Amino acid sequence: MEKFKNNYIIQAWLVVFLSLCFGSALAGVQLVLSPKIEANKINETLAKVPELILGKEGVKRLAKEGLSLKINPRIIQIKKNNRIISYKVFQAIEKGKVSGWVIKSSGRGYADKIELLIGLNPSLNKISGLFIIEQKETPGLGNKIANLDFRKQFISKNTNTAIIASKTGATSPNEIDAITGATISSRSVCSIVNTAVKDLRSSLKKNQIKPI
Amino acid sequence: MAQDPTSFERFIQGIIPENPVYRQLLGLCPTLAVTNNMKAAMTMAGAVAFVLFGANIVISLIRNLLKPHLRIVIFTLTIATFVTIVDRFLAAYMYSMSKALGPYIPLIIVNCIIIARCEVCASKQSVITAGADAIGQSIGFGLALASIAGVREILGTGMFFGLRVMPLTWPDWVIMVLPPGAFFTLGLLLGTFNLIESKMAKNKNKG
Amino acid sequence: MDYFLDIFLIAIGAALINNFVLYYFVGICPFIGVSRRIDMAVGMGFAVTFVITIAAFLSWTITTFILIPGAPISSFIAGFFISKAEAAHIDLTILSYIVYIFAISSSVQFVEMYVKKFFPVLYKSFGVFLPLITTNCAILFACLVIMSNVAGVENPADAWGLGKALTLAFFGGIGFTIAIVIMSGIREELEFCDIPKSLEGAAISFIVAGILAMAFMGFTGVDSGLKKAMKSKDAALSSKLHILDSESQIPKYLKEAEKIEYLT
Amino acid sequence: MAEKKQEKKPGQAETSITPHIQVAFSPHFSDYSLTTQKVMMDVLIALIPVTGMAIYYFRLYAIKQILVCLISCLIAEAIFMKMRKKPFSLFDYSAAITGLILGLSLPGPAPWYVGVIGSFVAIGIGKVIFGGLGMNLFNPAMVGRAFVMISFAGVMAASGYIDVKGTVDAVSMATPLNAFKQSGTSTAILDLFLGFTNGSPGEVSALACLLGGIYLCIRKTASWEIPTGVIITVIIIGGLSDFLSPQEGWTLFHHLFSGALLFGAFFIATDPVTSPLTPRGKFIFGAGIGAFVMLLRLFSGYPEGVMFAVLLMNAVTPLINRWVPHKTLGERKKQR
Repeated sequence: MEKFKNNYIIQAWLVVFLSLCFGSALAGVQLVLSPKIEANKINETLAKVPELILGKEGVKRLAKEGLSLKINPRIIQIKKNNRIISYKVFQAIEKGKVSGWVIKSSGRGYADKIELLIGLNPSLNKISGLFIIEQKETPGLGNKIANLDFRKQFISKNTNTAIIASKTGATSPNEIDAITGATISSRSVCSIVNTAVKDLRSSLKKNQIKPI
Repeated sequence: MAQDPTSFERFIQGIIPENPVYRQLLGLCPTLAVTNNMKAAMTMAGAVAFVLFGANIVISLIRNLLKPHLRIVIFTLTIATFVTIVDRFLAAYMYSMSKALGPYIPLIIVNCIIIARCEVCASKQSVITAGADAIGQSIGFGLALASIAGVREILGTGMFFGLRVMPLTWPDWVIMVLPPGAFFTLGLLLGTFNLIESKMAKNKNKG
Repeated sequence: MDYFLDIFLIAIGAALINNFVLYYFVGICPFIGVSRRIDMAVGMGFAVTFVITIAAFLSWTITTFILIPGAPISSFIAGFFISKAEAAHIDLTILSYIVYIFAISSSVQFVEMYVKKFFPVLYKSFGVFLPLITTNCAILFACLVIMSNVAGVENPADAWGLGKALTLAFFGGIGFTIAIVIMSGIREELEFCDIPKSLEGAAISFIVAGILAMAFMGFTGVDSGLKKAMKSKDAALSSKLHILDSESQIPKYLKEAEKIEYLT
Repeated sequence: MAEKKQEKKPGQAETSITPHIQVAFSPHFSDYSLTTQKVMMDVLIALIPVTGMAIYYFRLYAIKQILVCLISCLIAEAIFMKMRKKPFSLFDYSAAITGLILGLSLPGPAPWYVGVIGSFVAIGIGKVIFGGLGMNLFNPAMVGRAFVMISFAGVMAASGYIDVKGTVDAVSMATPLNAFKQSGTSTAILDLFLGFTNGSPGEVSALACLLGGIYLCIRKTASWEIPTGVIITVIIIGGLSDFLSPQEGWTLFHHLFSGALLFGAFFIATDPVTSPLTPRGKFIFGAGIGAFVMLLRLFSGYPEGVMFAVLLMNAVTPLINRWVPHKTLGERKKQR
């Protein structure tokens, strides 16, 4: 009897019992909430797609006409420097025609990773929108990259030439104004955009999914 | 057991006399990390309140079954479960906030406030007292977070709960929303708290 | 080469730029509480570094092989009960917090026993801190960062390997040691200062920590700078290679290649 | 610790507290006949060439900035000392020096509140909180400057130095370090040496800094080991980086004469209270500053690193004091 009482397993019956209870509680939580979390993750990017391609006006028009945009998400992998890089790309289809692309990309900023969405026109040579999903740049300086004033400079820039952030004010068509005091953050955004577009343009053009 | 504080005493103690942040210096990591704006601070306070309440109730319910050498394991297991639930809940219903708080929600597991309350109160007293204690401590923690976050958000961005309270010409003290500002604010507020307290103690002695 | 550069940057980032204590605020309790004497601070720092590395090893292994969807062990076991295709989707990440905290506490226990038995001298110098470490947020924080870099990445190729995970943990511990040793030196000096009564103790420590955090902010961007300095020569070459295999219809990039600083 | 506090009555004069401090903190004044006042007077004299150059070159900008900082430092000192119920120590000139150095190190066109906030933080958090003169652990002026530098980066860093509307020519160009870091243009060495370039009013002229600094070293108010340490390290690291990856138009001399390096080495780092006690410790302190300055200049996002370097080395000063003399950690234990 004494031996039985001192057995570790018996002593720990409460731990085992609680583990079972909590385990089933967590399984329940997982079952109920995980579809919602997944949906949140997808919606975070998906919800931005129409505006990035069509602009605010375009979205209003779409809503007015009662049309909807069909969005094909897919992952494209390219090989670069012997490393496989994968991008999430959204192809938007309106009335059976490709109306644009959105690329999700990320790169190093001044402080931490910058994650952004780039909207492109159907022939992939003009930027139709830019949205910063995540950034941790210096508040008051670098975090202005998320502001509309900075982002809208990218709209309708030609992607044939790399976009350059200019400290002294944009002069040529492929230049944008860098944020005062946050040149590095501004340049990071440009370089993320440039790299992503450069990496994907040809492969997207080559193997487009046929619009259904 | 006779001298153990009653439910009401526990509740009151948590708010000011035994404030988790200013008096016990517990739970400092979220106190500093998420207080650069009020919204994040209040979400954090809510999450901590939920975990604290849940853990206190469960521990109090099973307090007679606890074995001394296994109690920490059970505390940790309970707390970790509640934290996981709160983390998933935030991810499902407040996705952007859960992203902003990042690792600081799971870090509630090692938040000393909760394990200390389980040890000091819940594992010894009845469910009602444990619940009252959890609520009192949560209010105290929430008030502490609010005081720090209020100062930091107003000075750092000129806003309060995302609404502008300072004139537009207010130059944002960016440092206040960055790590150094957190340390300065907590240090100075702690000093102020001590000062007020010592003055009150003096008055009491005189009277 | 890229791999070692990444490792190097993770190390610098964890130890200096995003110092665990002064930037992420983890491990504040010992930072404020224990750091009264330099030798104690050194002991505490080493103990944390030691445990953090072991915990990181455990959590990386568990995450990679058991917790993430499609992890080999969990899908193998589940394969006995459900179809192989379904088994590959088993996602146990909801258990990660519980698993980590137990991994940490058991590694603390294990380290304590091991050190006590085989290195009594070492045990004397930092053994007393070991039980305290279980609730040190720095260790759980390191595990969480590793998890987000293993399970939270969109591109499986970007997931951290064991080397990166251990580097982050070890240098995070070193960063903690640096901060706590500097702080203890200052606190010894503070004994001679005439601090206002209400600010004595923790309050003045926070203010000093604020000044330290301010000083450490000078390091922001050092990693980008180093990366730029070390990569500038390779960058031109590699982008040329890339242009070759992807149709040469955008010749202008060749000229711009050197200006692109942060390759994903 | 608590007993020590109680010995001091609130009304006690500053002078009677001083001996207690000097035991712990002031063996750095190798000549004990020097009083605090004399030392501070020396520093003020040494700052004359720098201030003169600043006023000559930046005119109103420099005068405005210096005055704002001076006055607010004195007011802050008066307020905070009163709050601590200590005698107001205006006449030891220490607050004035903090104000002057802060004013000289802020960009001329920076708005008034930058100077005011910087001064209050410098005196409040940097000095009085630790017990006032002689007990501060960090250089007050640099604490204040770091605070405003991080807070108001928009009007301080890079663009803070350029005043587009400026009528004075000097402030309408980028600082040499910035110009180089951002667009790769370099400034002529002679201009850097004499000070015909943009920057903080105090730092532009290497010549003025050298003049004042050498005066300080000769008077033994500042210990020569610190600036020597700084300069030697910068020469070594600068030379090495020059050798390994030569950058067009930017040489070792640019590193030496540009930015706040000399100003920092002679006037900021040499603050006797916040630097180590022994000569060897001082040299290590200086070398550390030099190394951090170069690390931050070459790699960090900030164009200049003197301020951060000084704060970092201030922080490790207690450790240098402890480990550099002859004692090691192990030996100390045996003594007990």
